[in-house]
Parts: sequence; structure tokens; C-alpha cells
Amino acid sequence: MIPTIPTPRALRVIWTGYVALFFVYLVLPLAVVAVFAFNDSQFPSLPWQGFTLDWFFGKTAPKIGVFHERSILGAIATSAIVGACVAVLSVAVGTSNAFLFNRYKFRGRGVLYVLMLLPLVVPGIVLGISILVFSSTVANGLWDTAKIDAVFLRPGLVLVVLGQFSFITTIATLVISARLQKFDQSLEEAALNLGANRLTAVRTITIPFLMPAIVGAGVVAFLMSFENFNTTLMLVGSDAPLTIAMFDRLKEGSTPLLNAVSLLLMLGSSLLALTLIAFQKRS
Amino acid sequence: MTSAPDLECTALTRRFGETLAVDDVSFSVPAGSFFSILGPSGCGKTTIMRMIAGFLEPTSGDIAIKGRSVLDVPPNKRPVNMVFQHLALFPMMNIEGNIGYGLRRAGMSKADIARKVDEVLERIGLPGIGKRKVDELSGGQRQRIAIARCMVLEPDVLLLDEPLGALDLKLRERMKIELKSLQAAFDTTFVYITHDQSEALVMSDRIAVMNKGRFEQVGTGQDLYYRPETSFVASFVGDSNRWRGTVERVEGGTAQLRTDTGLTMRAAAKGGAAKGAAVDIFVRPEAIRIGRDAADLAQFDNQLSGTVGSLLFNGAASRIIVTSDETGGELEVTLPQSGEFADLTRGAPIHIGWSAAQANCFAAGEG
Amino acid sequence: MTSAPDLECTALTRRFGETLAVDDVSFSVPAGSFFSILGPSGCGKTTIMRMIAGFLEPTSGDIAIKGRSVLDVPPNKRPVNMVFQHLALFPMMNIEGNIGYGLRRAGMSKADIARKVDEVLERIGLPGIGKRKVDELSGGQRQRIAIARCMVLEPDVLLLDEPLGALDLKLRERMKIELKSLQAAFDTTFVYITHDQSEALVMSDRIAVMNKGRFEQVGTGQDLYYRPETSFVASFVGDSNRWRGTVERVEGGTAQLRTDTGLTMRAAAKGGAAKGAAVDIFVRPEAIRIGRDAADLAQFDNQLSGTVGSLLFNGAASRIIVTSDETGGELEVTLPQSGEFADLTRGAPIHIGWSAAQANCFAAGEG
Amino acid sequence: DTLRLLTWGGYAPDNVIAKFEEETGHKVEVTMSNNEEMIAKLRATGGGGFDLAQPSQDRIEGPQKEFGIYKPLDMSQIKTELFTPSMLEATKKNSTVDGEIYAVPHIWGTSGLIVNTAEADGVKDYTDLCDPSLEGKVSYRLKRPTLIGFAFSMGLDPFEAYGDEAAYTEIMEQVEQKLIECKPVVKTYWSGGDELLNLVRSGEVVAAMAWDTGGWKLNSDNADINFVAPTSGALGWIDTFVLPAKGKSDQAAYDYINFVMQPEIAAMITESAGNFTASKGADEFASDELKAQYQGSFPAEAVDNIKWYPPVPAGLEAIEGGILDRVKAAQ
Amino acid sequence: MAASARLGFILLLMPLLLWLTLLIIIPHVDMLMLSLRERVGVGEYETSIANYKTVLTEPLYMRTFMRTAVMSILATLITLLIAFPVSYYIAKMVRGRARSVLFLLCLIPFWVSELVRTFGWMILLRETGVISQFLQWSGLVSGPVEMLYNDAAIMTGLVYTSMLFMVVPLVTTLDSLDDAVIEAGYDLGGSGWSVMREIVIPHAVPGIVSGCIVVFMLSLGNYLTPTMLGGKDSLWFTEMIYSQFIVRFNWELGAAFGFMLLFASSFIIWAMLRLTGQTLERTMG
Ligand SMILES: Nc1ncnc2c1ncn2[C@@H]1O[C@H](COP(=O)(O)OP(=O)(O)OP(=O)(O)O)[C@@H](O)[C@H]1O
Ligand SMILES: Nc1ncnc2c1ncn2[C@@H]1O[C@H](COP(=O)(O)OP(=O)(O)OP(=O)(O)O)[C@@H](O)[C@H]1O
Ligand SMILES: NCCCCNCCCN
Ligand SMILES: [Mg+2]
Ligand SMILES: [Mg+2]
Repeated sequence: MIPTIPTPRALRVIWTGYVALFFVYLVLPLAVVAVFAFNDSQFPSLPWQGFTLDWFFGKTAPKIGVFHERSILGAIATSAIVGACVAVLSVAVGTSNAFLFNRYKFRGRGVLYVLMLLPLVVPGIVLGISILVFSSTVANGLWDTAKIDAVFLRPGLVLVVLGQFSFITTIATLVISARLQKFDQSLEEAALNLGANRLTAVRTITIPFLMPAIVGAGVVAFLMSFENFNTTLMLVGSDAPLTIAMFDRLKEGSTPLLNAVSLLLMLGSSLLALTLIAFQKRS
Repeated sequence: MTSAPDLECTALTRRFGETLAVDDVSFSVPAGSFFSILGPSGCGKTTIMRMIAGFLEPTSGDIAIKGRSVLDVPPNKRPVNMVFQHLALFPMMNIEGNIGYGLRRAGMSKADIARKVDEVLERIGLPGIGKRKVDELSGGQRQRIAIARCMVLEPDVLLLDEPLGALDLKLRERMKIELKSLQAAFDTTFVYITHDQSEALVMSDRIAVMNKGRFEQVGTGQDLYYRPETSFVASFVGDSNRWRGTVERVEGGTAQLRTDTGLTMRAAAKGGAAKGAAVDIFVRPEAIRIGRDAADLAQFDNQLSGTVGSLLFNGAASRIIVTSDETGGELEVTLPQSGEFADLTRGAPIHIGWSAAQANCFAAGEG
Repeated sequence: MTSAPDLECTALTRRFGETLAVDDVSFSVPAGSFFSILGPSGCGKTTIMRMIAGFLEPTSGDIAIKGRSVLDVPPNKRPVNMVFQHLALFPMMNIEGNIGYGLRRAGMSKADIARKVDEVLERIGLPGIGKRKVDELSGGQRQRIAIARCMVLEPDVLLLDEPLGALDLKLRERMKIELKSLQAAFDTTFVYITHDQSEALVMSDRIAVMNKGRFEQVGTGQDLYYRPETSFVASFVGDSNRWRGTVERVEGGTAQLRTDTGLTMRAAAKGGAAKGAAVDIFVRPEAIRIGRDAADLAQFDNQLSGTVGSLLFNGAASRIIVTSDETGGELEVTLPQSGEFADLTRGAPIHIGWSAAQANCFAAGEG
Repeated sequence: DTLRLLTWGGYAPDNVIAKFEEETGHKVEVTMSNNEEMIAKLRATGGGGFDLAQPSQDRIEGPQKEFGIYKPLDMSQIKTELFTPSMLEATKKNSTVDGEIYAVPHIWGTSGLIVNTAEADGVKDYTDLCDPSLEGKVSYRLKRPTLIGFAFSMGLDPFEAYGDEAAYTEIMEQVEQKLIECKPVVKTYWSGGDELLNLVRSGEVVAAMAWDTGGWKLNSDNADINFVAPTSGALGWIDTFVLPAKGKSDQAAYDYINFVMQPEIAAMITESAGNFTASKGADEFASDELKAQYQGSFPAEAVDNIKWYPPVPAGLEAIEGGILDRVKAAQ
Repeated sequence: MAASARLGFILLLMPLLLWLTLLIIIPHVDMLMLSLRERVGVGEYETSIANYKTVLTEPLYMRTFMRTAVMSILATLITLLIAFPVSYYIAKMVRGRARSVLFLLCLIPFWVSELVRTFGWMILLRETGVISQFLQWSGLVSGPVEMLYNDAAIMTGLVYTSMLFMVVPLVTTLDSLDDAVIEAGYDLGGSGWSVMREIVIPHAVPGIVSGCIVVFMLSLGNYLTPTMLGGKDSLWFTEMIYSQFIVRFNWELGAAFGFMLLFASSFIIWAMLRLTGQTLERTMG
């Protein structure tokens, strides 16, 4: 049960075996995705046709590798841009929210807090359509009344960013709030007491304290944006982020090209996560 | 008086909604002295300190430093600094960064800051630790850094809010003595708040005992301990045997009392202890003498025979609990340090006595 | 002896990898007594207790309860119960649920459980709080519930692992006395561990002083305080002035010493203090007498004149620091409770003396 | 300028795009889609977000009337001489709304059957896909062409009923019955052309309703597999060029149309998409193999039997949608 | 000072209000209004509850709706059952480095998108896929087996995708249970099972609830897993929303569907919170 309590050996063995199986279950799908990126076949499946790097570096059809596939590279860039925008926006608003809820007691705070949590329990697709409906209403209204064509209110990257931002901000707020709650406010008072004004105190003391959470929230926001599908699906316009582009491809049939992209994604996010862990350890 | 006191509070009052946290408190602290405010949790100590530091506005009253009112001065401009209860050292900076923080805010040059920081580290006996991180220091060292961080700004008054609260017992004992000598070294006015009477007694020049937002008594440690003026002070400062009782007779400064438990005794009447009044009576365990024979104690105004109920051996601070034969009431009595009664056993008959002057009685309070 | 002791540990040893946490410890606790293990943090106290409770297996040695070895008995079947340092009350149950937990596990009927729970709540002076939640109780009340939860199971031995550690000072003082009377009321064997000497001294029938996995001395509080057998016990139990020194001469049980600071003194030689040996010397502050005149102290083996360095007023426990005229070394001396020297001022000349019997010296340890 | 092109998979191969960019200096962004999603996207954007789209010719009049998502073509910008006249005329006719022309043809082809004759020799018509002996080895799309195809092979004429919602509903309900009955035989409903090809190539699927071009591609690898025109007739479609209402680079769009209709370029597209184009003379450049496959699948009577889609009137899609959902949900 | 505090308050309040009103509240209100609109002709609309009537009277929609809800609840329960022993193992049975390594391992699958994870399952489960081939190779089956395109495949995928969101809150709450409390349970005579039932599980309730809420939400709102792994056999509610919006151009009905989904998820989450006496702030915040 816990190491200090004598437990029957059999139970211990069964339990450990179960956990081992669980990890096999976790790893298996990713492992096959990774492995078949190197299969020299048009279809990510057995039999093994031999090892190839064509799905990464191939230049000629049908085996055009990721690094020569313009549309995939473009989609990665789009995803990165969207992710960066979402990360910056949601961390900024999240930090502001964290300060608001942590520092001020005001009427309606409870209601606002629950409202702030709500995007977490709204299905992503509903978030997507509600934003799509609203922005279309506004855009159509502008067009009908003033013949103004508000392009940014039509499906496209702006809406994708807003749609993802609408729920990722909640997560950023929670992550940053959690750390701000651990902040000892007397540190700020100490700074005031030592001659800093309010803004300087926040800048020199509170923000450095929050930094690990801010960076953490930023990375999490970026990753979540990068892999978001449901909300994006409803809001995407002419330039699709990677998940949507891959989904469109997948509808056209699986090819090891998708395995190759997936493998790169795994490597990318592992790298990001490791950097994050290293950063958190350091501070 | 020629020079104004370093700190002077006049009729200071602060409300939080219904709560009257600080209630018409006035005091002044002469330059270079160590002033403590002693009181139980929630009595308003921190509130006073935060008003002085500028984090709270008084509801009414005035705060003057070196004779000039500071009410309109924002906290970052007041010539007072504060050592916080949990020290509030900045964990994201090293020691140098912490001590230099105030100097940087004042716009001092880098070189000057470095020099000053080294100087003050020297002064607190921790030279060369400037590059260390806060969490690489021991509790006592942090304590000193927190003080140095303030002292480097040369404040007129240093405020300390229970700075020893977080330390363990043995370290706290040591730091009491060290704090006092740091104050002497810096020669600055210290205003110290605590709920631990022994801290206040050991370190302070003067102590204010605070209760429910008001100062009950201000004086030296001896004043408070030997000459408490209120029932609260008598009970809060030092240990006492305590009874509720009524006055049966008053004669000069001495009252004849009967406790609710049935004991009769003579005590020094403080305040208006009129006949028939309900009073609180306090007798310190060390004020009670023990004898094997009633005759040994003939000189005392109050005498009692009983049996030893419990032996609370605690080295030099050993006590016994004496159960009165007459009423069954219990009294704590300190054993003499001489070890004369070390051989007492549970259930042994014993006689005790104490003088009326050592028993204080006050009009009964609610405390 | 006719009846086996309630608890007997024989050559108990426990290693954690390289660390020898408990090193060949043997002791026995007679039925109905209060046994304490006193030692600094990390000395192995908790390890002993967890072996007794069954949460750790001894590397070697035996544990017997009422004469029967319990090594093969799992923790939930051992006739001992434990009060954990942070109490470990079940926050998901109310008080009744907590106290009744063990009884439910034993399969007792609902009605009987309810009756027993009421009974024990009565006994610990908290009748009628069965329906409350754990977090609606004060620290002291929780303490008592934690004990009641165990006592309702009528264990042969109750183990207590620093149960007062989390309480504040005043409450701790009160609980010391209360714990002792609870033990008397339940008449059960208590094994109590603590690093606070005053807790151990006040409550225990016998105390084992533990250091680095070993028992240094086992005895009553008086034994430890007045007759320490090792340097560690002398320094850990009670306050002392302490020097390092060398033996210049030995005469019967008395040694002539010179401290590293240059003081000479006569002390009771404990253990093998041979000529030339390095020793630790301990003198309790309350063992030193003060006089205004050197002549008043003629009867003492050791005498010294100096000046008052600091006054540490603390009511009955007031001390002064005396600076030796000769060597500049400092000694802490307790002021008599009589208040005879209450008028001393800083810098006043003073004489002090103490007898050789009150100074203990031991072969120098590392402690 | 940047040309944002909304088109089908295979219609804008990389080599063509590269060549176009090189010759005109425009940049092209390609989004792959299908009819429904093309129209949905354009509807959501009010006809913005793209500069050129390629819906089928039957999907122009209805959506334009209802949502106004296209803009009329300026025929003077289009080199009409590059088009096969009959196809140009047919498309113009079907895409004229309020006297304005909205579309010109690009690629045409048919839907029919892909059959692995070694395994499923008996499949000659759509309804043969329901043969229980093929259980777990059949696939088709769950889209409107399937409904139409099944209707024809059940002896009904859905095109006839286009104007009559009640009659159309009745036909569709019969088809629904059939498809639900057929469901246990189906392995999965495919959604993208290459997905189906993979299924057939790996042997997981032996008979399917699909586009002709896929069958020919498979035939090149495995002679057993080929496109078969169903006995009730293949369904003929023409995918077109239209200008979204709020497209911003009309010039680039016209340039693109004129560029890809050149015979050599059109042949490159045929190579990639597998289908013939409306470019006059491009067939000469097409590979002999493809021509042979086409002729193999389409004997003369089969060509005559092709059922060309008339424009879809508004409202039919709602009926079809309900049918499709019910088929999908049936257990 | 009071004035500057007030200014600060307003400055901090603005982004929150803008975000919540413009991206959450108004869009949902607008969607509600859209769902209450009926198309009566080309470009003509009027207010009515016709869309909701359609939802309630068309058995297909209700069936899909119920099916999605039931499958999501099932997926939540299965995830909980699988994750609990694992979380307990990580939180309480291993120590030190191994512990953080195991915990990190749990997170790894979630460093890639759901699409990739689902893709992995497709490669594993399909008729010519890895598992089928392995079974044939090992002689357990004689011919290829199709494991894709059925409800079991959907369940596998849903549980897989949700695992993290169950394991993390469970490990966190179990971690906060002091070992001494478990030891006290034993010390007072408890056995493994009774300690688990009376102490560990009651303590873990907040974590269980928050895990279940998130997992349920994610399953209900999932689109990729049912469409890709379920193939012909699953109509998921989100798929219907998608097809109403994208394929049918029927935004009005799609909006009504969206509201039904929102309502279902809110209701079940509310019921879950009520039943366990938790609040949203406590479990999510
Ligand atoms: N910001 C506040 N709002 C409302 N009431 C407060 C506030 N700050 C303090 N109080 C109340 O004022 C009273 C005095 O509090 P204060 O913090 O000054 O006590 P204290 O003597 O410092 O106690 P402690 O020793 O526990 O620190 C208490 O009753 C407290 O509840
Ligand atoms: N599970 C363990 N693994 C390794 N070393 C341990 C373990 N438990 C205890 N120790 C080591 O054994 C020694 C004794 O520890 P123990 O907890 O018994 O001390 P303690 O006297 O109870 O101290 P404290 O007063 O701080 O509670 C310490 O050095 C400790 O680091
Ligand atoms: N490979 C792309 C095939 C495109 C087919 N368009 C078909 C339209 C059918 N209505
Ligand atoms: Mg305070
Ligand atoms: Mg311990």
C-alpha cells in the first residue's frame, strides 16, 4: 500500500505489472507512429519494406519528404505563428487576471471567477461555432449597413487565434494564479518599505517571482495552441495550421509523410518540455 | 526636552469596519532606545506597525518621526524601515541584491552600493557572503541580513514585527541576545513587537503591554513584572497562580480576600479594590516559599498546608503542585534553586507561605 | 520480577544504507509508566518508534510486548497504537468517525461503538463534540482526540512521536501537564519521543537520552539533570556555561582544570578524566552564587570577580552576563528569585562562586 | 499578387504551380477541399478568404442564388479559345444566374465502381456493393453522389425528381433503406481519394464506388483492379473555376485559368489528377496508357450512358443530409 | 493612493471583461439567438423554437445525443478505473526519482497532438495493422482481424486521449494525502481494503471529480477520435454539429445542436458536483 506497510508480494508484483502494462499502452501508438516514419512504403503499415529517410528528405514524388513539402512546412509556420500569438496574448491577460483575483476583493468577484473557469467546461467545438456565429453576425452587419468588409472577422487566422485564446487564457490564469498565491505579499511591502514605488516593486520583485509560471504558462499555451483541433476546425480560413492540414491529408489517406511530421512534432515538443523543466529547476 | 523623540504616536486609532483594531494609542520612543509592544495575538500590534510604516492609514491620530508628521508621506518615502515577521528577504536575489535593493531605489551608484553593502556585512559579522543565495543561509544569518537590509538605509526608526517568531527555540534564545547587541552597535531606535513576554523582557528598554487595541501599561520590564497595574498585565507577563475572589476588608494598601475556591488571603490592593468588590488575585510561583514545618513560614501573611500533588521537574525551573488540605485547590510553587526540596515525593505533606506584598489583586476584568 | 515489562527492546538496530539510524539499543518499559526518548533531530527517535509500531523492520534485535515478540506481527495487529507528530487525524471523518475507526475495524457493533466513543470523549473532557469536523477543533482539542482515538482500543503501549511539536508555546506548556494527567487517568504505558528537554523532564518517569542512534543515559529527570554521565547529556539537558579545558591535577573525585580561555577551576571529574586530558566543563547558571563581596563566597571552590556585562531581565528566570576581570570570558549566572540583586546595573563589579560538585567535567566529546 | 486557390486534391500539382509562379510572378496558396466544404467556407466568409475556387458545375447556381458567394466572370479576360466548346457551353448554361456567367469548366470525369476482379468479379452496378459475400470489403463515400448512384441502379431517376421535393424525398427514402441494409457489408465510408486507394491497394477493400481516375491509377500497379462504369450509368461531373465574391486578386485568378488551360499545362494536371480537362487539344499530350484505360472503362455505349449532374436546386441538400445522417447512425 | 488603486483595479479588470464578454458571453448569446431562428424562405427568417423541436422530435438526433453522452460517461468511468491504480502507484508506492520519472512518462503522450495519437491507433488497429499482424504471426488468429471502425476502437481512443487529465489530478490529490494518515489507519487496525475505502478514496474525491469533469468534457466534445476510429459506425454529436455547419449550411440547427451539447455537459458536470459536494472553484481553480 505504501512502502512502510508490509504488503503481500503477490499484490506488489501484480500491481507493478499492471503499471508496466499501462505504460506500454501509453507508448505503443507513439512508437508505431515514429517507427513507420522510416518504412520504405507508401502506406504506414506492415510489412516492413526497408529503412528510408525519404519521408524526411525525399525530393521526388511520390516520396516527397517533410522538408520539401511546401504545404506542410507552411502549415508548421502558421501553427508556430498562431501559437506564439496565443501564448503572448493569453499569458498577458492571464497575468492580469491573476493579479485581479489575487489582489482585489470586489463585488461580483465570485461570479467573475466562475465565468473565468467556464471556458474549460465548454466543448471546444461549441466555443468555435459560437465565435464563428458572432463574428459572422458582426461582419455581415458591417457589410450590410456600411459596406465595410471586416476581413479579420471572417474565418481565418485572426479568429483561430481568438478562438484558442478564449480558453487557453483560463489555463494561463490558473497557472499564474497558483504561483501568485504562493507569493508572500510582504515581499512587495518590503520593497515599498525599502523605497520602491508600487510599479517598481511589482517589476523588480513580483514579476521575477512569477517568471517560472509565466514561462510555463507560455509554453503550455503554445503547445495547446499547436495541437488544438476542435476549436480551430470551425474557425480556420485559407491558411490552415498544422493539425488541420494534417487532418485534411489524413482524409486523403495515410502516408508515412504524416508519420514523419508527427515524429518531428514529438521531438519538438519534447525539446520544449525539457527546456521548460530545466528552466523551472533553475529557478 | 530639547530634541524631539524619534517616534511619537498621538491618539492613534484604526478601525476595520466594526473592529477597533487600535484604540487611541499614544506613545513616544526616545532616540536610540529599544521599545517593545507586547500583547496577545490579534491585539493590534501589527496594525500599529503598519500604520507607522505607511501601509495602513490611521483612522485618526498622528504619527511623527523626529518631530515631523509623516501621515502624508507614502511608505517608500518614510524614514522608517521594517523587518517583517517572516523576514521577506527577496528569494530571487542574492544577499548583495537584497541589501543593495533600497540603495538602488535611491539611485546610488554601483560602486557606492558595493562598498556600503560590504561595510554593513562586515558590521553584522557576515563578511564575504554577498554572493550567496538567501536559502543558503541559516535562520540566524537571515535574521541579520534582514536587519542589515534596513540598516544600510540609515532609517530613523527600525520596526521589527515578531522577527523571531519563525525560529526554533534554541536559536530564538541566542538571537534575543544578539538582537540587543545589534541595536547597541547600530545605535538606532528599535520598535519591536512580540507576543512572547520573555523576548520583550530580555531586550527592551521600555515595553508597552497591549490588549484589545489599547496600551494597558508602559514601563520597564521590572515595572511590568513586579508592579503590574492591571489584571491583564499581571496575567500576561510571567506565570502566576490566579484566583477570582471578593474583598472582605481593606486596611491601608492591604486587602483581606476570599477566593471563590474558599481560600482566604491578604494581598496588595491595586486600583480601587473596595469592600465586596470582585477581584482577580495573582501570586507568582516563585514568590511562594516552602517549608517542612508551618513554623518556618511564620513571617508570611499567607500560609497554607497541603500535600504535594505533582512534581514538575524541569531543572532550574522545577515546580510542584500543592493541593490545599483545606479546600482541595491547587497552587503551583517553584522549588528553590538550591535543590533543598529535591527529595520531595508525591503525596508528602508540605507548608507554603507568601507575603501580602507578593500577592496582587485587581478589580476583576474579563481577561 | 513476576510480570514481563509492557515493552522490551533488545539490541535493536536499524540501518538505512550507510546510515546506522538506530545502533544496538536495549531498554524496557514497565507497565503503566511514562518513558521518554529525548534527543536532537535526526538521532533516530522516530526510527525506534516506527519499528515498535511495525512500519519499519529492524535490521536486527527484538521487540517484545508483554513478553511476546511482535516482529512477525503486522502493524494493524500489534497491541500498540501511535499518536503521530502531526496527529494524522482523518480529515474525511468527524470526531466520532475518527475515534470509532479502530473499533469498527475490530468489528464492534454500532451501539457499542457509540457508547465507547461517548465514554472516551467524556474521559478526555470533551463530551458532546462527536459530530464536529476535525478542522473545527483547536490544536489542544485535536491533540486529545488523537490520544483518545488510540486509547479507546486499550493498547498495551501508546507511542507518541513529538505530539506537541506543532502547538504554540503557551498551549504546549498546558498540554504537558494535561498529557501527564491523561496518562495517569488511562493508566497505560506511554512511550514518548521529543527533542524538547523540558517536555521530557516534566512528564516522564524515566528518560532515555539518545544521540546518533545510541542511548547515552537512561534515568529519571533528576538523574539526567544533576548526574549526567556524558558530555552530551550534560549539554543537551538544561542550560549550562560550557568550556573546553585540560586537566591539571586529579584529587579523589575532584579535578583541577584550566579552560582554554584561561580560567582555572575545580570540578567533579566524571569518567576517566586523567591528568593532561582534554575535557568539557559544564556549570549551570543557577549553580553559581553571586555576592557583592568576595568574602561572601569564601565557602566555594571556585571564585571569580568580574563586572555585569548585560542584564537579561526575565522575571523569575532573569540572568546576568558576568565578564571576568581576569580573562574577559563571559558567564551566564541566574539571579536569585528573592530579587536580592534586582538593583544591579550594567558595569557594576560583582563576585561569583560555585562549588566543585556543581561543575562537571567529561572527557572531551565532539558534541 | 498572391492567389489563394481553393481546390480538390491533385488539381494543383507542385510542378504546375512552380511554373505558374515563375512565369507570372504571382504566388499561389493551395487549400484542398471538396464541394461541401468549399461552399461552406465561402459561405462563412461571405465569399472571402479565397481568390479562386473549383466547385462542380452543379453546385454553382443554387448556392449563388441563396448566399451570393461568387462573382460574375468577366468573359473578356478568359481565353475561351482554349476550351473544348461543348463543355464550355454546357458549363456556362448551368452556371448562369440572372444573366451573368459564373463558371468555366476545368476538369471532368465520372464516378463509378472500382473493382478488384480477382476478388469481386460480380460487381457490375452500385447495388452489387451490398452483396453479403463481400462483407467487410466494400467502401463508398457517404455523400450525395452515392445516393444518386444507388438511386439509378435501383431503377429510379433522381435527376428527374430534382424539381419535386416530395418525389425526391420518396426516392431518397428508398435509397436510405437500401444503404442501411447494405451497411454491414461496408468496411468504412471513405472520405478522401487517396484513402480509398490505400484501402484497395492493401487488399482491405475489393470493391468500391469511386472516381474513375483512382481506378486507373490502381490499374497501373495491379491489373486485376480497374474502374468499371456501372450498368446503370457512371455519374458525370465537371469541376469548374469560379471567382469567390470577395476575392482580391481577380487578375491572378484569370491569369491562372488561362495558364492552366494551355494544352501542355492541362496535360500535366491530367497526369497528376488522373482526369481529363476541358482544355482543347490537351488530350494529345495525355499518356497513351491513360487513354487506353479510359477506353477500356468506357466502351461507346457506356459513354452515352453517363449521367451528367444537372444543377442542384436549393433545398435538396437538406433532404439528402437527413438521409445520410440516418444511414451513418444506423447500427 | 486609493485613487491609484482604483485605476489599477480598472486596468486589470478591463482585459478580463473584454475577454469574457466578447469571446465567451456574447458569442454564446448570439448562438442562442441564432438557434432560435427559423428559415422560412430564401434569406427570410423568423424567431421560433422550430430547431429545438426538430432536435427533440427527430429520433436520430436524440439517439445520437444520448449515445454520445452515454459513451462519454462510460469512457470517463473506464479512464478512472484504469488511472486510479496507476496514480496511486505513482503517488504512494514509489519514491524519489522513479516517481518523477513515472509521472513525466505519463505526460509524454500529450506532448503530441490528438491527431497524431489517433493516427497511431489507426496504424495499430487496422486490418493490415500492427496488432492484427502480430496476432497472425503469433498464431492466435488465422486471418486478418479488423479492429478499427467500431465502438471499442472509439473507446480505446477516448480513454487514451483522456488519460492525462485523469492521472494528473489524481496524483496531485493522492500526493497531498499524508502517509501518516494511511499509517494511522493501519495502526488502528485497518486493512488494505478498508483504508483504501474509508481513507484514500474519500480523500481523493476532489481529484476524482475534477478528473472526471475534464475527461467527460473532452470525450463529449471530441471530434477526431470518433470520426477517425469509429468510421462507419459512429455518429458523434460533434460530427452532427460539424455537418450542420459545414456540409448542410444549416447554422440555425447547428447552433441548436451546439446548445444541446453545452446544456448536456453543463448539466452532467453540475450533477457530478452536486453529488460529490464539490464546487467548480475547488475542483478546477
Ligand atoms: N486588513 C484587515 N481587515 C480587517 N480586519 C483586520 C485587518 N487587519 C487586521 N485586522 C483585525 O485587527 C485586529 C488586530 O490585528 P493585528 O494584525 O494588528 O494583530 P496582531 O497583534 O499583530 O496579532 P498577531 O500577533 O497574531 O500578529 C485583529 O482583530 C484583526 O482581525
Ligand atoms: N527511510 C529512510 N531512508 C533513509 N534514511 C532514513 C530514513 N528514515 C530515517 N533516516 C535517517 O535515519 C536517521 C534517524 O532518523 P529519525 O527520523 O529516526 O530521526 P529523529 O530522531 O526522529 O529526528 P527528528 O527529531 O528530526 O524527527 C536520520 O539520519 C535520517 O536521515
Ligand atoms: N481526385 C479528385 C477528384 C475530384 C472529383 N470531383 C468530383 C465531384 C463530384 N461531385
Ligand atoms: Mg501581527
Ligand atoms: Mg522524528
